[in-house]
Amino acid sequence: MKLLYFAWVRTNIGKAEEEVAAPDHVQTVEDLLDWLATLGPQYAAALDRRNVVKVAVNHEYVEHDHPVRPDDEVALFPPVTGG
Amino acid sequence: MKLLYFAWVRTNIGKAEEEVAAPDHVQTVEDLLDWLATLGPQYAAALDRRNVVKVAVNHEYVEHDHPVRPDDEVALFPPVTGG
Amino acid sequence: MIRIQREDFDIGAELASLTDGNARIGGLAMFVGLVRDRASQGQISAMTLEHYPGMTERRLGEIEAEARRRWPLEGVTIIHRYGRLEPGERIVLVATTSSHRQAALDSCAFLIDWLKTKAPFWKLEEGAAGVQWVEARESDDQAAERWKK
Amino acid sequence: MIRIQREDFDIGAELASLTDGNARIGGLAMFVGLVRDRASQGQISAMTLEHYPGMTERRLGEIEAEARRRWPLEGVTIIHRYGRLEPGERIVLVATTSSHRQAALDSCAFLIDWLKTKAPFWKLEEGAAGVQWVEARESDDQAAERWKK
Repeated sequence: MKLLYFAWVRTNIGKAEEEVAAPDHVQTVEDLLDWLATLGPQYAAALDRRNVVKVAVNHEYVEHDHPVRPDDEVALFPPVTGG
Repeated sequence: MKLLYFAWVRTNIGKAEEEVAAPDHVQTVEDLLDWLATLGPQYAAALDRRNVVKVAVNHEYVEHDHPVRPDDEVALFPPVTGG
Repeated sequence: MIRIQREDFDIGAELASLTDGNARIGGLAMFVGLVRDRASQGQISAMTLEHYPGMTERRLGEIEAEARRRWPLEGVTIIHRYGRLEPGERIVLVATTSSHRQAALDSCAFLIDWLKTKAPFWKLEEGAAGVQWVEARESDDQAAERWKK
Repeated sequence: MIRIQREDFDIGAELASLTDGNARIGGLAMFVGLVRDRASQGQISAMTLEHYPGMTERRLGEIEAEARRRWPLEGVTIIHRYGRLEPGERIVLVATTSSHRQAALDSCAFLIDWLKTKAPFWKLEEGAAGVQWVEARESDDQAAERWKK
Protein backbone atom coordinates (compact mmCIF):
# COMPACT_ATOMS: atom_id res chain seq x y z
CA MET A 1 0.00 0.00 0.00
CA LYS A 2 1.34 3.41 -0.95
CA LEU A 3 0.89 6.07 1.72
CA LEU A 4 1.20 9.82 1.08
CA TYR A 5 1.32 12.48 3.78
CA PHE A 6 0.71 16.20 3.37
CA ALA A 7 1.08 19.38 5.42
CA TRP A 8 1.37 18.77 9.17
CA VAL A 9 0.70 15.05 8.80
CA ARG A 10 3.84 14.98 6.64
CA THR A 11 5.96 17.21 8.88
CA ASN A 12 4.94 15.25 12.00
CA ILE A 13 5.63 11.84 10.48
CA GLY A 14 8.81 13.17 8.92
CA LYS A 15 8.36 11.79 5.42
CA ALA A 16 6.20 12.54 2.37
CA GLU A 17 5.44 8.96 1.35
CA GLU A 18 6.19 5.35 2.02
CA GLU A 19 5.27 1.89 0.84
CA VAL A 20 3.82 -0.22 3.67
CA ALA A 21 2.68 -3.82 4.02
CA ALA A 22 -0.18 -3.46 6.47
CA PRO A 23 -1.23 -6.51 8.49
CA ASP A 24 -4.24 -8.48 7.24
CA HIS A 25 -6.56 -7.09 9.92
CA VAL A 26 -6.22 -3.61 8.34
CA GLN A 27 -9.43 -3.53 6.30
CA THR A 28 -10.57 0.09 6.59
CA VAL A 29 -9.10 3.57 6.86
CA GLU A 30 -9.85 3.44 10.58
CA ASP A 31 -7.88 0.20 10.94
CA LEU A 32 -5.02 1.75 8.98
CA LEU A 33 -4.89 4.82 11.23
CA ASP A 34 -4.98 2.61 14.35
CA TRP A 35 -2.11 0.52 13.05
CA LEU A 36 -0.03 3.51 11.87
CA ALA A 37 -0.37 5.14 15.30
CA THR A 38 1.50 2.13 16.78
CA LEU A 39 4.51 2.59 14.47
CA GLY A 40 6.14 5.27 16.61
CA PRO A 41 5.62 8.51 18.51
CA GLN A 42 5.83 10.65 15.35
CA TYR A 43 2.95 8.65 13.82
CA ALA A 44 0.97 8.84 17.05
CA ALA A 45 1.48 12.63 17.13
CA ALA A 46 0.51 13.06 13.48
CA LEU A 47 -2.69 11.06 13.96
CA ASP A 48 -3.55 12.40 17.41
CA ARG A 49 -6.34 14.69 16.17
CA ARG A 50 -7.85 11.68 14.44
CA ASN A 51 -11.17 13.25 13.48
CA VAL A 52 -9.38 16.13 11.75
CA VAL A 53 -7.30 13.86 9.50
CA LYS A 54 -8.76 13.75 5.99
CA VAL A 55 -8.24 10.72 3.78
CA ALA A 56 -8.17 10.15 0.04
CA VAL A 57 -8.02 6.67 -1.47
CA ASN A 58 -6.85 6.69 -5.08
CA HIS A 59 -7.47 10.46 -5.28
CA GLU A 60 -11.05 10.25 -3.95
CA TYR A 61 -12.06 11.68 -0.59
CA VAL A 62 -13.38 8.91 1.67
CA GLU A 63 -14.71 8.56 5.19
CA HIS A 64 -12.80 6.63 7.86
CA ASP A 65 -14.97 3.54 7.40
CA HIS A 66 -13.92 3.20 3.75
CA PRO A 67 -12.11 -0.06 2.86
CA VAL A 68 -8.39 -0.01 1.98
CA ARG A 69 -6.60 -2.61 -0.15
CA PRO A 70 -2.91 -3.46 -0.61
CA ASP A 71 -2.68 -1.81 -4.04
CA ASP A 72 -4.40 1.44 -2.98
CA GLU A 73 -2.76 4.84 -2.84
CA VAL A 74 -3.89 6.30 0.48
CA ALA A 75 -3.24 9.95 1.35
CA LEU A 76 -3.55 11.46 4.84
CA PHE A 77 -3.73 15.21 5.33
CA PRO A 78 -5.34 18.06 7.28
CA PRO A 79 -8.36 20.00 5.97
CA VAL A 80 -7.34 21.81 2.80
CA THR A 81 -6.43 25.51 2.84
CA GLY A 82 -5.78 26.47 -0.78
CA GLY A 83 -7.31 29.20 -2.87
CA MET B 1 -35.06 75.59 -18.13
CA LYS B 2 -32.57 73.32 -19.86
CA LEU B 3 -34.06 70.08 -21.16
CA LEU B 4 -32.00 67.04 -22.18
CA TYR B 5 -33.36 64.00 -24.00
CA PHE B 6 -31.75 60.58 -24.28
CA ALA B 7 -32.26 57.34 -26.22
CA TRP B 8 -35.75 57.02 -27.74
CA VAL B 9 -36.98 60.16 -26.02
CA ARG B 10 -34.26 61.97 -27.96
CA THR B 11 -34.85 60.18 -31.30
CA ASN B 12 -38.62 60.72 -31.04
CA ILE B 13 -38.39 64.40 -30.19
CA GLY B 14 -35.63 64.81 -32.75
CA LYS B 15 -33.18 66.82 -30.69
CA ALA B 16 -30.79 66.15 -27.81
CA GLU B 17 -31.42 69.31 -25.83
CA GLU B 18 -33.17 72.62 -25.79
CA GLU B 19 -33.68 75.65 -23.62
CA VAL B 20 -37.38 76.24 -22.85
CA ALA B 21 -39.33 78.91 -21.02
CA ALA B 22 -42.14 76.88 -19.48
CA PRO B 23 -45.38 78.66 -18.52
CA ASP B 24 -45.81 79.63 -14.87
CA HIS B 25 -48.26 76.80 -14.18
CA VAL B 26 -45.47 74.25 -14.80
CA GLN B 27 -44.50 73.53 -11.20
CA THR B 28 -43.68 69.81 -11.25
CA VAL B 29 -42.23 67.19 -13.58
CA GLU B 30 -45.77 66.02 -14.29
CA ASP B 31 -46.78 69.57 -15.31
CA LEU B 32 -43.70 69.78 -17.52
CA LEU B 33 -44.49 66.50 -19.29
CA ASP B 34 -48.12 67.59 -19.81
CA TRP B 35 -46.98 70.87 -21.32
CA LEU B 36 -44.27 69.32 -23.51
CA ALA B 37 -46.79 66.84 -24.95
CA THR B 38 -48.73 69.81 -26.35
CA LEU B 39 -45.71 71.15 -28.27
CA GLY B 40 -46.15 68.83 -31.24
CA PRO B 41 -46.78 65.24 -32.36
CA GLN B 42 -43.11 64.24 -31.91
CA TYR B 43 -43.27 65.34 -28.24
CA ALA B 44 -46.58 63.58 -27.74
CA ALA B 45 -45.10 60.39 -29.23
CA ALA B 46 -41.95 60.60 -27.10
CA LEU B 47 -43.98 61.06 -23.92
CA ASP B 48 -46.76 58.64 -24.81
CA ARG B 49 -45.54 55.92 -22.48
CA ARG B 50 -45.54 58.46 -19.69
CA ASN B 51 -45.00 56.08 -16.78
CA VAL B 52 -41.90 54.65 -18.48
CA VAL B 53 -40.19 58.04 -18.89
CA LYS B 54 -37.52 58.53 -16.23
CA VAL B 55 -36.57 61.98 -15.07
CA ALA B 56 -33.45 63.51 -13.57
CA VAL B 57 -33.38 67.06 -12.21
CA ASN B 58 -29.85 68.44 -11.87
CA HIS B 59 -28.43 64.90 -12.25
CA GLU B 60 -30.64 63.40 -9.52
CA TYR B 61 -33.36 60.85 -10.27
CA VAL B 62 -36.75 62.23 -9.23
CA GLU B 63 -40.36 61.11 -9.28
CA HIS B 64 -42.95 62.81 -11.48
CA ASP B 65 -44.28 64.87 -8.55
CA HIS B 66 -40.88 66.55 -8.04
CA PRO B 67 -40.85 70.35 -8.44
CA VAL B 68 -39.05 71.94 -11.40
CA ARG B 69 -37.66 75.48 -11.51
CA PRO B 70 -36.60 77.76 -14.40
CA ASP B 71 -32.87 77.26 -13.73
CA ASP B 72 -33.05 73.46 -13.48
CA GLU B 73 -31.46 71.01 -15.88
CA VAL B 74 -34.15 68.42 -16.52
CA ALA B 75 -33.37 65.19 -18.38
CA LEU B 76 -35.98 62.81 -19.81
CA PHE B 77 -35.06 59.27 -20.84
CA PRO B 78 -36.14 55.62 -20.88
CA PRO B 79 -35.06 53.12 -18.21
CA VAL B 80 -31.29 52.74 -18.39
CA THR B 81 -29.69 49.78 -20.18
CA GLY B 82 -25.94 50.11 -19.65
CA GLY B 83 -23.47 47.65 -18.19
CA MET C 1 -11.25 55.06 -9.91
CA ILE C 2 -14.08 55.80 -12.33
CA ARG C 3 -13.62 56.41 -16.02
CA ILE C 4 -16.15 56.98 -18.80
CA GLN C 5 -14.42 56.69 -22.14
CA ARG C 6 -14.81 55.92 -25.81
CA GLU C 7 -11.53 53.94 -26.07
CA ASP C 8 -11.00 50.32 -25.14
CA PHE C 9 -9.16 49.46 -21.92
CA ASP C 10 -6.44 46.96 -21.04
CA ILE C 11 -7.75 44.59 -18.36
CA GLY C 12 -4.30 43.48 -17.23
CA ALA C 13 -3.05 47.04 -16.84
CA GLU C 14 -6.18 48.19 -15.01
CA LEU C 15 -6.02 45.31 -12.53
CA ALA C 16 -2.28 45.80 -12.02
CA SER C 17 -2.81 49.42 -11.05
CA LEU C 18 -5.53 48.32 -8.64
CA THR C 19 -3.39 45.73 -6.85
CA ASP C 20 0.29 46.58 -7.30
CA GLY C 21 2.11 47.48 -4.12
CA ASN C 22 -0.80 46.77 -1.78
CA ALA C 23 -0.12 43.58 0.16
CA ARG C 24 -3.23 44.04 2.29
CA ILE C 25 -5.23 42.68 -0.66
CA GLY C 26 -6.26 39.04 -0.39
CA GLY C 27 -8.89 38.98 -3.13
CA LEU C 28 -9.50 40.70 -6.44
CA ALA C 29 -12.89 40.27 -8.11
CA MET C 30 -13.71 41.55 -11.57
CA PHE C 31 -16.57 41.58 -14.03
CA VAL C 32 -16.28 42.61 -17.67
CA GLY C 33 -19.32 42.99 -19.90
CA LEU C 34 -18.88 42.38 -23.63
CA VAL C 35 -20.97 42.98 -26.75
CA ARG C 36 -22.67 39.76 -27.81
CA ASP C 37 -23.41 38.99 -31.43
CA ARG C 38 -27.01 38.18 -30.69
CA ALA C 39 -29.74 39.76 -28.63
CA SER C 40 -33.42 39.11 -27.99
CA GLN C 41 -34.36 40.01 -31.57
CA GLY C 42 -31.61 38.05 -33.32
CA GLN C 43 -28.13 38.75 -34.66
CA ILE C 44 -26.69 42.15 -33.98
CA SER C 45 -23.85 43.73 -35.93
CA ALA C 46 -23.03 46.53 -33.49
CA MET C 47 -24.40 48.63 -30.67
CA THR C 48 -24.04 52.26 -29.77
CA LEU C 49 -23.88 53.33 -26.16
CA GLU C 50 -25.18 56.74 -25.25
CA HIS C 51 -24.83 58.26 -21.80
CA TYR C 52 -25.54 61.44 -19.84
CA PRO C 53 -22.16 63.12 -19.23
CA GLY C 54 -21.99 64.64 -15.80
CA MET C 55 -24.80 62.56 -14.34
CA THR C 56 -23.01 59.33 -15.23
CA GLU C 57 -19.93 60.26 -13.20
CA ARG C 58 -22.08 61.33 -10.24
CA ARG C 59 -24.18 58.18 -10.20
CA LEU C 60 -21.14 55.92 -10.52
CA GLY C 61 -19.42 57.86 -7.74
CA GLU C 62 -22.42 57.22 -5.51
CA ILE C 63 -22.48 53.53 -6.39
CA GLU C 64 -18.79 53.23 -5.52
CA ALA C 65 -19.35 55.10 -2.24
CA GLU C 66 -22.22 52.75 -1.37
CA ALA C 67 -20.02 49.71 -2.05
CA ARG C 68 -17.31 51.14 0.20
CA ARG C 69 -19.89 51.71 2.96
CA ARG C 70 -21.02 48.10 2.78
CA TRP C 71 -17.71 46.27 2.40
CA PRO C 72 -14.14 46.83 3.62
CA LEU C 73 -12.60 47.53 0.20
CA GLU C 74 -9.00 48.35 -0.64
CA GLY C 75 -9.81 49.60 -4.13
CA VAL C 76 -12.55 49.99 -6.74
CA THR C 77 -12.24 50.46 -10.50
CA ILE C 78 -15.19 51.18 -12.76
CA ILE C 79 -14.67 51.81 -16.48
CA HIS C 80 -17.60 52.19 -18.86
CA ARG C 81 -17.29 52.83 -22.57
CA TYR C 82 -19.66 54.74 -24.83
CA GLY C 83 -19.94 55.08 -28.60
CA ARG C 84 -20.21 52.38 -31.23
CA LEU C 85 -19.02 48.89 -30.28
CA GLU C 86 -18.96 45.66 -32.25
CA PRO C 87 -19.53 42.11 -31.03
CA GLY C 88 -16.67 40.87 -28.88
CA GLU C 89 -15.73 44.37 -27.71
CA ARG C 90 -15.53 45.21 -24.02
CA ILE C 91 -18.23 47.54 -22.67
CA VAL C 92 -17.66 47.78 -18.95
CA LEU C 93 -15.23 46.70 -16.26
CA VAL C 94 -15.88 46.68 -12.53
CA ALA C 95 -13.21 45.41 -10.16
CA THR C 96 -12.84 45.44 -6.39
CA THR C 97 -10.09 44.44 -3.99
CA SER C 98 -10.32 43.57 -0.34
CA SER C 99 -8.42 41.63 2.27
CA HIS C 100 -11.40 39.28 2.24
CA ARG C 101 -12.49 37.16 -0.72
CA GLN C 102 -16.20 37.41 0.02
CA ALA C 103 -16.13 41.19 0.26
CA ALA C 104 -14.42 41.42 -3.13
CA LEU C 105 -16.85 38.99 -4.79
CA ASP C 106 -20.00 40.46 -3.28
CA SER C 107 -19.08 44.09 -3.89
CA CYS C 108 -18.17 43.33 -7.51
CA ALA C 109 -21.58 41.72 -8.13
CA PHE C 110 -23.25 44.62 -6.32
CA LEU C 111 -21.46 47.23 -8.45
CA ILE C 112 -22.45 45.72 -11.79
CA ASP C 113 -26.04 45.08 -10.63
CA TRP C 114 -26.49 48.66 -9.44
CA LEU C 115 -24.63 50.15 -12.39
CA LYS C 116 -27.01 48.36 -14.76
CA THR C 117 -30.09 49.90 -13.20
CA LYS C 118 -28.79 53.28 -12.02
CA ALA C 119 -26.07 54.59 -14.36
CA PRO C 120 -27.56 56.63 -17.23
CA PHE C 121 -26.45 54.58 -20.25
CA TRP C 122 -28.62 53.40 -23.13
CA LYS C 123 -27.88 50.85 -25.82
CA LEU C 124 -28.97 51.09 -29.43
CA GLU C 125 -28.58 47.77 -31.27
CA GLU C 126 -27.96 47.45 -35.00
CA GLY C 127 -29.33 44.27 -36.53
CA ALA C 128 -30.56 42.94 -39.85
CA ALA C 129 -33.93 44.59 -39.19
CA GLY C 130 -32.43 48.02 -38.50
CA VAL C 131 -31.69 49.76 -35.24
CA GLN C 132 -33.54 49.28 -31.99
CA TRP C 133 -33.22 50.69 -28.47
CA VAL C 134 -32.61 47.95 -25.95
CA GLU C 135 -35.46 47.55 -23.47
CA ALA C 136 -34.68 47.45 -19.76
CA ARG C 137 -35.04 43.94 -18.39
CA GLU C 138 -36.98 43.00 -15.31
CA SER C 139 -34.28 40.49 -14.38
CA ASP C 140 -31.84 43.41 -14.04
CA ASP C 141 -34.24 45.20 -11.70
CA GLN C 142 -34.55 42.02 -9.64
CA ALA C 143 -30.77 41.63 -9.50
CA ALA C 144 -30.42 45.20 -8.20
CA GLU C 145 -33.30 44.65 -5.78
CA ARG C 146 -31.35 41.86 -4.03
CA TRP C 147 -28.99 44.48 -2.62
CA LYS C 148 -31.72 46.70 -1.12
CA LYS C 149 -31.38 47.01 2.61
CA MET D 1 -8.66 25.03 -18.80
CA ILE D 2 -6.97 23.96 -15.59
CA ARG D 3 -3.33 24.56 -14.74
CA ILE D 4 -1.32 23.85 -11.60
CA GLN D 5 1.99 25.61 -11.79
CA ARG D 6 4.85 27.10 -9.85
CA GLU D 7 5.23 30.15 -12.14
CA ASP D 8 3.20 33.33 -12.01
CA PHE D 9 0.51 33.94 -14.64
CA ASP D 10 -0.48 36.96 -16.74
CA ILE D 11 -4.09 37.87 -15.96
CA GLY D 12 -4.59 39.85 -19.17
CA ALA D 13 -3.26 37.05 -21.36
CA GLU D 14 -5.30 34.38 -19.58
CA LEU D 15 -8.53 36.35 -19.90
CA ALA D 16 -7.79 37.18 -23.53
CA SER D 17 -7.45 33.51 -24.38
CA LEU D 18 -10.74 32.84 -22.60
CA THR D 19 -12.70 35.47 -24.50
CA ASP D 20 -11.00 36.21 -27.82
CA GLY D 21 -12.99 35.23 -30.87
CA ASN D 22 -16.12 34.19 -28.98
CA ALA D 23 -18.86 36.78 -29.49
CA ARG D 24 -21.42 34.65 -27.65
CA ILE D 25 -19.84 35.89 -24.42
CA GLY D 26 -21.72 38.68 -22.66
CA GLY D 27 -20.02 38.45 -19.27
CA LEU D 28 -16.60 37.57 -17.92
CA ALA D 29 -16.20 37.13 -14.17
CA MET D 30 -12.87 36.58 -12.46
CA PHE D 31 -11.45 36.13 -9.00
CA VAL D 32 -7.76 36.27 -8.14
CA GLY D 33 -6.44 35.38 -4.70
CA LEU D 34 -3.24 37.05 -3.52
CA VAL D 35 -0.81 36.54 -0.65
CA ARG D 36 -1.53 39.05 2.12
CA ASP D 37 1.20 40.40 4.35
CA ARG D 38 -0.72 39.58 7.49
CA ALA D 39 -2.67 36.62 8.72
CA SER D 40 -4.49 35.64 11.91
CA GLN D 41 -1.23 35.42 13.86
CA GLY D 42 0.34 38.66 12.60
CA GLN D 43 2.72 39.68 9.85
CA ILE D 44 3.79 37.02 7.41
CA SER D 45 6.86 37.20 5.22
CA ALA D 46 5.96 34.37 2.82
CA MET D 47 3.87 31.27 2.42
CA THR D 48 4.52 27.92 0.81
CA LEU D 49 1.75 26.10 -1.00
CA GLU D 50 1.87 22.33 -1.08
CA HIS D 51 -0.51 20.20 -3.11
CA TYR D 52 -1.25 16.61 -4.06
CA PRO D 53 -0.26 16.21 -7.72
CA GLY D 54 -2.70 14.01 -9.58
CA MET D 55 -5.52 14.44 -7.09
CA THR D 56 -5.48 18.22 -7.49
CA GLU D 57 -6.09 18.03 -11.24
CA ARG D 58 -8.89 15.49 -10.73
CA ARG D 59 -10.68 17.50 -8.06
CA LEU D 60 -10.41 20.73 -10.04
CA GLY D 61 -11.71 18.93 -13.13
CA GLU D 62 -14.73 17.79 -11.13
CA ILE D 63 -15.35 21.28 -9.78
CA GLU D 64 -15.23 22.70 -13.31
CA ALA D 65 -17.60 19.99 -14.53
CA GLU D 66 -20.03 20.75 -11.71
CA ALA D 67 -19.98 24.48 -12.60
CA ARG D 68 -20.70 23.61 -16.24
CA ARG D 69 -23.61 21.42 -15.15
CA ARG D 70 -25.12 24.26 -13.13
CA TRP D 71 -24.58 27.24 -15.44
CA PRO D 72 -24.48 27.74 -19.22
CA LEU D 73 -20.79 28.60 -19.47
CA GLU D 74 -18.77 29.43 -22.55
CA GLY D 75 -15.43 28.93 -20.85
CA VAL D 76 -13.69 28.24 -17.54
CA THR D 77 -10.09 28.93 -16.51
CA ILE D 78 -8.61 27.77 -13.21
CA ILE D 79 -4.94 28.38 -12.43
CA HIS D 80 -3.46 27.56 -9.03
CA ARG D 81 0.15 28.08 -8.07
CA TYR D 82 2.24 26.07 -5.61
CA GLY D 83 5.64 26.65 -4.02
CA ARG D 84 6.90 29.63 -2.08
CA LEU D 85 5.08 32.93 -2.58
CA GLU D 86 5.64 36.33 -1.03
CA PRO D 87 3.05 38.97 -0.05
CA GLY D 88 1.47 40.60 -3.09
CA GLU D 89 1.98 37.53 -5.29
CA ARG D 90 -0.92 35.88 -7.09
CA ILE D 91 -1.99 32.45 -5.81
CA VAL D 92 -5.04 31.49 -7.79
CA LEU D 93 -7.20 32.66 -10.68
CA VAL D 94 -10.70 31.47 -11.52
CA ALA D 95 -12.54 32.96 -14.45
CA THR D 96 -15.78 32.09 -16.21
CA THR D 97 -17.54 33.38 -19.30
CA SER D 98 -21.18 33.11 -20.25
CA SER D 99 -23.70 34.86 -22.43
CA HIS D 100 -25.35 35.84 -19.15
CA ARG D 101 -23.81 38.10 -16.52
CA GLN D 102 -25.38 36.31 -13.56
CA ALA D 103 -24.15 32.89 -14.71
CA ALA D 104 -20.60 34.22 -14.99
CA LEU D 105 -20.69 35.92 -11.57
CA ASP D 106 -22.32 33.04 -9.72
CA SER D 107 -20.18 30.31 -11.27
CA CYS D 108 -17.00 32.27 -10.50
CA ALA D 109 -17.98 32.58 -6.82
CA PHE D 110 -18.95 28.90 -6.79
CA LEU D 111 -15.59 27.81 -8.26
CA ILE D 112 -13.47 29.66 -5.71
CA ASP D 113 -15.69 28.57 -2.80
CA TRP D 114 -15.53 24.90 -3.80
CA LEU D 115 -11.86 25.05 -4.71
CA LYS D 116 -11.06 26.38 -1.23
CA THR D 117 -12.71 23.44 0.52
CA LYS D 118 -12.13 20.62 -1.98
CA ALA D 119 -8.85 21.08 -3.84
CA PRO D 120 -5.91 19.46 -1.99
CA PHE D 121 -3.71 22.47 -1.28
CA TRP D 122 -2.16 23.45 2.05
CA LYS D 123 -0.54 26.70 3.10
CA LEU D 124 2.47 27.04 5.37
CA GLU D 125 2.96 30.60 6.58
CA GLU D 126 6.32 32.09 7.53
CA GLY D 127 6.12 34.81 10.17
CA ALA D 128 8.24 36.41 12.86
CA ALA D 129 7.39 33.50 15.17
CA GLY D 130 8.45 30.82 12.69
CA VAL D 131 6.41 28.70 10.33
CA GLN D 132 2.84 27.59 10.86
CA TRP D 133 0.33 25.54 8.86
CA VAL D 134 -2.77 27.55 8.10
CA GLU D 135 -5.89 26.19 9.79
CA ALA D 136 -9.01 25.60 7.71
CA ARG D 137 -11.64 28.24 8.44
CA GLU D 138 -15.26 27.55 9.24
CA SER D 139 -16.29 30.56 7.13
CA ASP D 140 -14.83 28.77 4.09
CA ASP D 141 -16.91 25.69 4.85
CA GLN D 142 -20.00 27.85 5.19
CA ALA D 143 -19.25 29.58 1.89
CA ALA D 144 -18.98 26.21 0.14
CA GLU D 145 -22.11 24.97 1.91
CA ARG D 146 -24.18 27.73 0.26
CA TRP D 147 -23.81 25.92 -3.06
CA LYS D 148 -25.06 22.53 -1.80
CA LYS D 149 -28.17 21.42 -3.60
